[in-house]
Amino acid sequence: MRVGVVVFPGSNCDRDMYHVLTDVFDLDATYCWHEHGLPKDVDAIVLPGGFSYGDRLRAGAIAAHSPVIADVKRMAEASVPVLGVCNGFQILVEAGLLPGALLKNDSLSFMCEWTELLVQNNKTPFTSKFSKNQRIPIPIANGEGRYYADEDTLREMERNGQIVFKYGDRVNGSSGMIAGVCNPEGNVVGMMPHPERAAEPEINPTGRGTTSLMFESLRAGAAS
Amino acid sequence: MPAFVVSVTIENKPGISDPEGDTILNDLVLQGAHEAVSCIRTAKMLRFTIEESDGDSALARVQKICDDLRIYNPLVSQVSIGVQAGSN
Amino acid sequence: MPAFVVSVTIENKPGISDPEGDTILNDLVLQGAHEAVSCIRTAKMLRFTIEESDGDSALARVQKICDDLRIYNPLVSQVSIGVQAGSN
Amino acid sequence: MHLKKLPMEGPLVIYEKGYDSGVLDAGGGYVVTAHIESHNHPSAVEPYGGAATGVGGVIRDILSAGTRPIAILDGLRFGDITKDKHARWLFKSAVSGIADYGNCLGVPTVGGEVEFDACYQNYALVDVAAVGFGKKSDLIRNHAQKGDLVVLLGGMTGRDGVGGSQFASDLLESQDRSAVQIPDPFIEKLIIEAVIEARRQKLIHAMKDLGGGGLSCAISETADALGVGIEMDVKKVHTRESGMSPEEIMTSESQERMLIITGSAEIKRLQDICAKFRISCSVIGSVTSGGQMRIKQGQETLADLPASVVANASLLDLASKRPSYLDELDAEPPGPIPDHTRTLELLVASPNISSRAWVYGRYDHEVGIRTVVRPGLDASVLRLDNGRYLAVTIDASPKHCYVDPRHGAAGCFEEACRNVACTGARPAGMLDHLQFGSPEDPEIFWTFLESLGGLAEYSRDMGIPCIGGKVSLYNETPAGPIKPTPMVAVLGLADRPFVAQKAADGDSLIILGDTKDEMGGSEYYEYVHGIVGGACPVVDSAVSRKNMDAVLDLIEGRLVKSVHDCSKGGLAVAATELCMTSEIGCDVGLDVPGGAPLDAALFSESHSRYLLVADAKSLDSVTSLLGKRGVPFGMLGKFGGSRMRFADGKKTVIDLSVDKAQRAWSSSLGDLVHG
Ligand SMILES: Nc1ncnc2c1ncn2[C@@H]1O[C@H](COP(=O)(O)OP(=O)(O)O)[C@@H](O)[C@H]1O
Repeated sequence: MRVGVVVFPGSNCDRDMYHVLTDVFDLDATYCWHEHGLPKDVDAIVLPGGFSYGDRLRAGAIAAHSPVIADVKRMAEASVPVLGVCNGFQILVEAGLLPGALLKNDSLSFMCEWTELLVQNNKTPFTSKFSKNQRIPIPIANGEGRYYADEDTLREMERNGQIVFKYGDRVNGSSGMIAGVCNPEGNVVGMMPHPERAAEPEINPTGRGTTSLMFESLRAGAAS
Repeated sequence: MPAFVVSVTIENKPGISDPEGDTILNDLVLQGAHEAVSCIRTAKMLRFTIEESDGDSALARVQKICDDLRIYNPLVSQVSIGVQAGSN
Repeated sequence: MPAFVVSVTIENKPGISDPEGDTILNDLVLQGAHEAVSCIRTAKMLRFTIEESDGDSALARVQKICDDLRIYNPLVSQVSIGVQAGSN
Repeated sequence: MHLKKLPMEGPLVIYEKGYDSGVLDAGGGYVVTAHIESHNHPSAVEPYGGAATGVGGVIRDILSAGTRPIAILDGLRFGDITKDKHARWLFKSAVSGIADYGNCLGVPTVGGEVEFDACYQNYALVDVAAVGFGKKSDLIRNHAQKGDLVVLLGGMTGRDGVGGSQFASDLLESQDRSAVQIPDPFIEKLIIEAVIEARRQKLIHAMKDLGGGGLSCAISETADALGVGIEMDVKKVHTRESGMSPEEIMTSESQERMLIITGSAEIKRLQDICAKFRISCSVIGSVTSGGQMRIKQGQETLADLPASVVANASLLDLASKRPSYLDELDAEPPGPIPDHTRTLELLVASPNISSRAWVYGRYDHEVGIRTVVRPGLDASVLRLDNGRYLAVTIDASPKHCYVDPRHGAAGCFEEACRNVACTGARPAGMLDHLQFGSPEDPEIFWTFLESLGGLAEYSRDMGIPCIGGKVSLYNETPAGPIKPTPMVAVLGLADRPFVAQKAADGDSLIILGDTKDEMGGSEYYEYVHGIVGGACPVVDSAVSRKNMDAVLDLIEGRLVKSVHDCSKGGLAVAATELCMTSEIGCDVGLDVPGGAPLDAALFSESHSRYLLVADAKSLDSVTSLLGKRGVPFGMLGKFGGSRMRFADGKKTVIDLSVDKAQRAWSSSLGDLVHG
């Protein structure tokens, strides 16, 4: 399986994601600079975290207009799995590939800490190996991570199974404690926490490596 | 063509909370002494310097830029646009 | 006492750069072929709702709050304060 | 120069001409680079921008060696935040500045320290150390030959920072208002990626970041270090504002700029890289033979002088005299305290001891996925690509240095080494940053020389070379000079990471090292009693080495579950910290080696001490190893229950719920800031 890791000016988790995909999960990954089109042969796309364009205007707002986004949209429509992590999630939301908005955290500050997620939807290409309501330890690192959608949208998302992850605790004031969502089709997933930071025992202080099931889900999808 | 300064003020819609405004307010209220303040809302402002034939077209052009480029997120924000100054 | 809405606009002083405005101009607006725009400057706005006997005192009170609480750093930023609306 | 006193050589130290950062051989063909800088004067007036640009500058020093920055540490000092609103604003803004800059770059801020002291009233010390990592073969071997091109890369040159260098050495009253720098971490991030790509393509002959003194310093220092001349044209410099004079262009301290020397065969590829990242890249001049620095404006020559003249201004030999304040310090020890429980509670929640989570929670300390040991413990540990581990920490102890500059400085160096040793890493190199008031005052210059002497002696005794450093003088507040504040960063290497485990029911608490009645400059004296004076802790290098070796061997054999250093607040605070992080109580007997009386046993900050946690099955091995080494140690007690109890013989002197201590410890800094 070949995974395209999209790089924007200011992306800063691209190398971490690449390392985890290739060195830890033995997938074939390739960096894709935002000004070029995506290679035809990628089977999945990851938009990694960071501060594209320095988070200016709003996190993700400028990158959402990058040339690469047209390709991401096209491939998303063709059912290619797309994962946006942190800034990648913000970009997907700004580009209209996912519903809602990401606002400043309640605390008004950047927050870097470990938290726990509850898996709500285990039917996406990135969550198929989880069981429903499984608790997974994972870190967050963001300043604009408070997910927001209005009541009607939330109800509809709930109905469609578009809520993928909720926080186990009140972390940043997000609507319905939402940490990650997907499109109605389920192939485009966005999440604020960083799975690539929880995938190796050595840097995971909780001693529980269940978060790596995200990458194993992706790999299993490719094999089937 | 003359240049105009068009200001764009972006703020959260009334129903959407503004934790930053709340925090500044609560810090004030906690400091005591300023109970006369009942609410603080924050906004972001962008000032565009733009060349256009006249103020109205400058305004219309900036409005279009804001909509096209999603300078504000219509889901959560509202925007007010005004011509601040013109020159030639 | 009547309530007033006092708006405080904080922006970098003229000689001081504004990287956010530059990025919005260069990486968003100019990429979108809007060459009529020659400059974008950003500012932050706070809207205070405050009860005071009249507009002038509301304005003076808000100015004092901003100075006391270091809502802006006078070394870098300039501030303009105006009464936006009064009500009762 | 006085700084020559510091031993700069060692088996792992790699020296290259023209480097701003120190280089250590990390093994397996890899190197670690490190540097420390401060941005004190600007931070005192514009804490957000000052602190942020401080991060930017030191990151570019790491980059100029050709290594990728992998970690940031920050050392922060402000006035008394319990009383001083302005200090609170300075603190909050400086932390935001560092967070916004470092987080955006994607370089993790993995550690640091914070201290509040009235001597920094209306002032701030903002130190930033950065660490880089790369292949030895990728280090930039600074060289240049006639005809090479001189390129200015990065952000535009503006009027910001004009007059900055002078600003740094002036008193604050005469601040130059134009010396405000607006940080732009986004451009810095682009510079990092562009420079690393250019290095990968081998396009860089020599490189230097633009810091204090702007172009004029960077050009003269580069020419001087490489033994060449440089001719440049101010008209070729990309300016942000029109009408800048040549002087303004040459001295502008606009941030986020690098000077690169490349060849005419490589320039096109360098320009392509800069175009990709949309940063400006101007060829401003060329390398000439001979050592002249020639500044032109178009055809007209504005200056033509030997580069060495500009580059080598040195610290003069100034008069020094033992300060008279030393004779006026409080001499009387305090009387007995009625309530030790209350005192411990007070200390745990005090601004200088309480949890720093409010600070490091704002910093992305995990990006780069190297962080094996996170901030919150003694030192942070990063994994390296060669399979080894790097431990890093920074420390300063101005309260000790004030009462005794020599032993205070050596002590803070030893404390940093202890922090590193607690993670199982052996100290491999140090960086120092000497921060003092005006050196023209002979009394201050004396404290400078004493501190330097203390650092040099410990460095020599321990064989830990100084790989870099910096001097920051004229740190004066309206109320007078700051306390002597030498700061030390220590880097250690380990083959295996040691990640502390929580203490569990039945585990033993052991103290290693002698506790002495050395309360001068302690938090107990100053925070609890308001006493400034007394004898500060003294380091004995032989003891220091012996104790450290014992700890490293215990860790190597995995005989202990965790090791924590005893420092601020003494044994009482260190033991409480262990209990709080393990969420368990402990019964502690105060029969400590060294023969200190009760209050000192609890609160003395004697050096070379470690607390060890051992489970029942390794306890015998631990005590026998310690016995064999002949290091002093004491069995303090066992973990269990939910309370901290300290007993003096049969008498319980402290009885405190761990939960309660934990709540006070973890929330008090945030509460103070939000006032
Ligand atoms: N300004 C800061 N930035 C980042 N981390 C910090 C800062 N201040 C303290 N820390 C972290 O908090 C922990 C405790 O700090 P400190 O009390 O200074 O420890 P010690 O006494 O062991 O040196 C350390 O892990 C340190 O790295």
